[in-house]
Amino acid sequence: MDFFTLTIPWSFPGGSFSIGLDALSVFFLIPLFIISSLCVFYGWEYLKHDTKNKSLSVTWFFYALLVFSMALVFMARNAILFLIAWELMAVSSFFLVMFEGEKAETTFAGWIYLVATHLGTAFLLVMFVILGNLAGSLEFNAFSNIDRFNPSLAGLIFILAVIGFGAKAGIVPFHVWLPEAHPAAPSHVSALMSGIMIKTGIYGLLRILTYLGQPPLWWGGLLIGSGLVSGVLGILLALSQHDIKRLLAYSSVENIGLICVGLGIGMLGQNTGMQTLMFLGYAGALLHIFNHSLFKSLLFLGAGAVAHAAGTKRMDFLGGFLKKMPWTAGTFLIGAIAICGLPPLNGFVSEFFIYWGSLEGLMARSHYLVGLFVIIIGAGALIGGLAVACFIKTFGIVFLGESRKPALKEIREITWLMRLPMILLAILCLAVGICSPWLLKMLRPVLEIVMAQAADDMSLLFSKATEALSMITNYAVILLLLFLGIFFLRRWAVKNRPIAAGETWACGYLHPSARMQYTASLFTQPLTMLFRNVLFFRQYKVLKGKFFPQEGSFKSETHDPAGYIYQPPFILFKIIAHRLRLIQHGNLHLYILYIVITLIVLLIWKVGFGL
Amino acid sequence: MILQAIVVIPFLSGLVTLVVHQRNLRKIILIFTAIVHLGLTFFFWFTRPPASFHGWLAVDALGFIFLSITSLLFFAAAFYTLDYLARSEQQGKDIHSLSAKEMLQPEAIFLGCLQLLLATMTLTILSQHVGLLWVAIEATTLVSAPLIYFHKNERSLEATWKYLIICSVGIALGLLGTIFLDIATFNTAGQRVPLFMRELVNGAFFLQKDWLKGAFIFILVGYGTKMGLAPMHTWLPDAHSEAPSVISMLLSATLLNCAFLGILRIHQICVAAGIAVFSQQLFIGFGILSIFVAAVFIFNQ
Amino acid sequence: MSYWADVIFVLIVVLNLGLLSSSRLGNCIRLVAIEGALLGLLPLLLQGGQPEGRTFVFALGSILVKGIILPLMLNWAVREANIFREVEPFIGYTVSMVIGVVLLIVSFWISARLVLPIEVSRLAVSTALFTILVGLFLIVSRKKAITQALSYLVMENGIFIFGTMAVALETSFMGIIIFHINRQFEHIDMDQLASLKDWHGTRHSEERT
Amino acid sequence: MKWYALIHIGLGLVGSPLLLGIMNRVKAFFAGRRGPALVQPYYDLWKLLRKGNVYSRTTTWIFTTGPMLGLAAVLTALTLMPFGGISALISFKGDLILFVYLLGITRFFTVLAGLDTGSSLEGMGASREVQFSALVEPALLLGLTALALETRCLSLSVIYRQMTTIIHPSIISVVLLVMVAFFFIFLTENARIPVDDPNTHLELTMVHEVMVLDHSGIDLAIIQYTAALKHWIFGLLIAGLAVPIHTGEFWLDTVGVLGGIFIVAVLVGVVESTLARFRLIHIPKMLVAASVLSVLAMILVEVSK
Repeated sequence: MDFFTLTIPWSFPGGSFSIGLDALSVFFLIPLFIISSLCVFYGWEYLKHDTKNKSLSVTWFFYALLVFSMALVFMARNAILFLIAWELMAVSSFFLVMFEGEKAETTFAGWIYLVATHLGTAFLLVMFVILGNLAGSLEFNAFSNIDRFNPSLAGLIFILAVIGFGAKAGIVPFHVWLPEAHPAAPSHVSALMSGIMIKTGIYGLLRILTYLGQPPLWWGGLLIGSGLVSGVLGILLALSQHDIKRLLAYSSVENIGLICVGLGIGMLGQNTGMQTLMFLGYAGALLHIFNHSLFKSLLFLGAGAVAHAAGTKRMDFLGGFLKKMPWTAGTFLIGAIAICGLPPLNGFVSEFFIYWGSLEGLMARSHYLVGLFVIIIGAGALIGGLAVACFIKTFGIVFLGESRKPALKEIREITWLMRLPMILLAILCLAVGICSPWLLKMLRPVLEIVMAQAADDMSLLFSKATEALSMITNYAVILLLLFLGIFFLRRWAVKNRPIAAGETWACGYLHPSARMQYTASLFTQPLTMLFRNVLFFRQYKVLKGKFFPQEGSFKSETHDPAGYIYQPPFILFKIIAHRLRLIQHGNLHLYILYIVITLIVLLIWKVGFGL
Repeated sequence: MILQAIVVIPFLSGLVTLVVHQRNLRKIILIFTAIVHLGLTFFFWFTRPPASFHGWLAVDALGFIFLSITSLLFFAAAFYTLDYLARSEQQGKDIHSLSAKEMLQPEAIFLGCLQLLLATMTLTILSQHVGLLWVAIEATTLVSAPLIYFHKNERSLEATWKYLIICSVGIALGLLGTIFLDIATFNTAGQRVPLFMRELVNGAFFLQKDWLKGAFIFILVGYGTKMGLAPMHTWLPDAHSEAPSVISMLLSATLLNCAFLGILRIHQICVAAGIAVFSQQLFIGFGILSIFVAAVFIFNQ
Repeated sequence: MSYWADVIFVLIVVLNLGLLSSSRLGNCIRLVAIEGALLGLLPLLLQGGQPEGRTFVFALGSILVKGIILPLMLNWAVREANIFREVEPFIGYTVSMVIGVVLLIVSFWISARLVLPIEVSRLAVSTALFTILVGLFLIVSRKKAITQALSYLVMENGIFIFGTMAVALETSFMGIIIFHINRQFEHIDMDQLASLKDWHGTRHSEERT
Repeated sequence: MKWYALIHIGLGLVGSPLLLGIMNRVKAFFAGRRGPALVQPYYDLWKLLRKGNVYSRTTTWIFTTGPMLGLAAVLTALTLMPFGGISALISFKGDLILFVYLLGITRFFTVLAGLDTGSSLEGMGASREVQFSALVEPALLLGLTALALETRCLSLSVIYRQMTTIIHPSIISVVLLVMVAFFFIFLTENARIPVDDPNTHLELTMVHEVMVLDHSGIDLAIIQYTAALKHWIFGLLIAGLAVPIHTGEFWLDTVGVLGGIFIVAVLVGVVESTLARFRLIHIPKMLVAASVLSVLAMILVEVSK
């Protein structure tokens, strides 16, 4: 299976430094190396201004360590090595998140991130222990020849994998750390984290699934359910965010949801034996993983450039950046179109596969599955619609119109070193969108591993899929040609027409000001009001003066409903810890009493009862 | 013969330091002892020395690990102490901020006890006789008491007093455990098994199970107090916070190991006697309890 | 011969119970002194056959130290710190008595499990255990530092009983070592006490800082 | 290349403004006035093409590319649309997804163009438009899926060809439900009365019109032509279901479908003149009703099988 393996004996008990490369690992390594190298250029320029008291060498050390550990995660072929790389990744990304550690919310975010990843790793530990003693050794290839599982154990392993890897990927109930950690990190780091690091979770899930053999029905159902919930909740929360990087973090949760839906459909196909369903589901998920890493890192880099230039991440203080930062705006626009899944770009390709998969599933006419697929299509379309709304808001509020806070420092376009990676990523998005049929051919070996099936009987599926993709490419070309046609027609028609400049029509209002423009929360207020019982929507209205109204203020914010799940256990632990402090009260007598009690208890228990 | 040297040299140098008056002579002796001890241990790495003092002292595999740790750390502590003494001296003189009651333990006693501590710890590690092991551990407690009492103020006195009382209660229980072990060796067949580790382990099967369990419990609780296992750990934070940093380093790094060695010896016997499950359960129980208590208290500091 | 041993064991149990209930320090010291002396006799009786010279010296030494020297030092310390009554101990005297009885039951129950290989009187193990537990209990329940040292001595006696049994079982070398080490400890204990006369387990670091 | 499909596209390009004319004429008839000439929209377009442009200072290149990309997307969507039973220019499995997303592009860019002017009114229109479109997309896709489930094939042309040939009682209820759903979507997408008033003058009440408020000259012409084309496309969607006959004779079918589209236009005119505008908070209910109708249609299909 691996076309390259390296095993070095290693004194660690049970572990061995065995790494290997197979199609699945390579598929994840490619975006890792593309994005991490581009982010280095960006980061170099981005951090140059912040060197007032921070030594950059430390951050670049941890950056290299993060990339190394992620590569190791993708290549590890031994459970112990995998966990070590996993831990290394968590720790190095923690230090990167803490780069701007002096700010209170960064330390808070870093703290939550550290606790969340380690809770996730705990589940992984249990899973690998179970797998280990089932397979006899902790080697991954030993896992693969576990012939038959008793269903309940396989189910347990699957649940642990979903929780453990889900915590890293950001599936809904475990996503709480993602919107905290990503905005706090410097942009090139959050681009890398959002682009690649959350994919290590999906990679782990895929890797374990290849060992678990034929998935029962409820596995697919669980993944689809959690995927849809992550999608809808993620995009709704993204919709109601004011901070641009938090918005992008929540949209990562949504995209991870879509990937899980793809995986779920693939597993349903595997279970019911429907080849097309399995192929489309897995192909859709894998394509979306690749596409998402491209356009999400592009968006984060764009957001970073804006935040860096403007000095603030709050969208309500920005505006009119297209005129001052044309390149950033252009690339951000391409990223936004891609993430909304609109045709000419790569986002559409993966969503097309997922929809096509669910439509095929619908055709299969097994009664109880029809309901599931209808929900997928309905929710998927809703997620698509909301994504369009969310990214129209982001691009519109930040880049279009007038700048809402003129007092901000003078905004200049970012230097070439930061622009280059963004342009490259934008071109990549366009390229993947246009030549997706050839990309699908490259995907064939990966699909073989994931679908655990020989490639030959997939050739029929492959031909149909490539035929559809080539049609999409033709249509993309038709669209671009039509646009060029209209563009030149218009130029010809407007050639000798008088062009005048004037003030935006504000229906007669004499002196409109930039502050009158729509703000971010107002733009999505109709939608968030529609879903207000899902989101914890808070409004703070301050209106002074009964008859002669003085100045008032209005503030609205939406809290993450999942945040409230984690509050009680942590408060409980804090109370217990505080109460237990009283043991150490410094009174000698009681110290000795503890010893005496232990002694007597042991004596009675062990010797008395002779246990 | 070399084996005796590694114990006797620190012992003698400790006594000499107690007596000698010149400051830098004391320091030279300290450095000399540290180097000799480390040199001997390094030498032991290559040629395992024969048992000496007709079997009472020997370096077995288990002991060797502890010996290397102890000598390495003492080597580091020795150099650190020189500077530490100089600085605390300086602190005492120029800022006079120390409250009137705050006097320093005379340097001679401090350095002397330090070397005696090394001697007693080496004795604990090397001793093959269970009784001798107990005596050595008792000696380490007595020798380390003045070390904790370096900054003579009211709080460190209280900490030392606590350390002494609790550790002696622990060691008394340890003594009881050793006696239980001794009684356990007397079985119906009449022939006695001397309290040497080798014989005890070989003849373990003939020991009386009940007395051996009793011995294990007493030794576990007794030396556990010295080692700082969970319910008996209460003196540890107070003593270590009051003691100078180099001493708390030595205490926690090497002294606890010696107490742990005592427990490991009795565990060896239990395993040989076939009641390994009994001791393992206790170890796991105490281990988890200690981790939980530590986690709670770290969370609060 | 073992008849006398049983008498001594019973006497020691009675003395311990007396210790639990006495509030006057002088009285406690005297009880501990008698107990020490009685214990001194024990090796002679337990020897069974003809006691060799060594055990004879050993017994005499222990009577001398436990019966006379230590009480004198304790009395000196008490006079030095001029404290004569144990003021409101943590656990009241009547409650101590009840707990004493409970400890007696526990030690008898455990000693029933620990059958002694030789025909030393059945009482030996239980009395030893009882004395140790009383010693521990006293350390915990009494406030005064001096009372704690005293109760530590009681615990020593308990271990000593076990020791004498062991000595009876030909581990004399062990007994001697135990003997010397304890003496040194008591000595250090004493001078500490002098400087801590009013101290009685004040509350420590956490609360005050 | 099916050459006759080109004719249909030509018909669409030429005939779409006529729909607007019909609707205005029907509204005038209900209001008891003669109303503008049927070909009035053509005159308007011609007039706009010859007029000059006034651009606001805050606008950027997005303000001009928005409408153009919108028109391009709608034209591509037109090539996908089957003319009743007759298949479209190109059809492949899964082209209904592409169709929905092409309409998505139009919406995306018209809203962006609106936001570019930076006026609060256009912002308001944009936010309302975005809310409706987020709910229209699921409704549209579910409607198309219902049809796909009924005819068990995934290409628009094949669906409509199957739809017209097999006429039996169970299919009628499904077709009716989906037609009503499509009609709701028609009203929302093309900003007809119950959802939004195309010829109101109070900016606060507009939704679609207010986004194009600042466009002038050729941009406005492009936008109006795109709107007309969208009318034509959605008209085709509904007419394709309404006109069941498929004689195989090309001209006869084309005329039949054309008649269907014009009837739809008249129907919309009638609805416009009889209904008043819904309150804004009721419109999401209407759109959710549309998707529920499609789901109901699917259940009927499932049950009948």
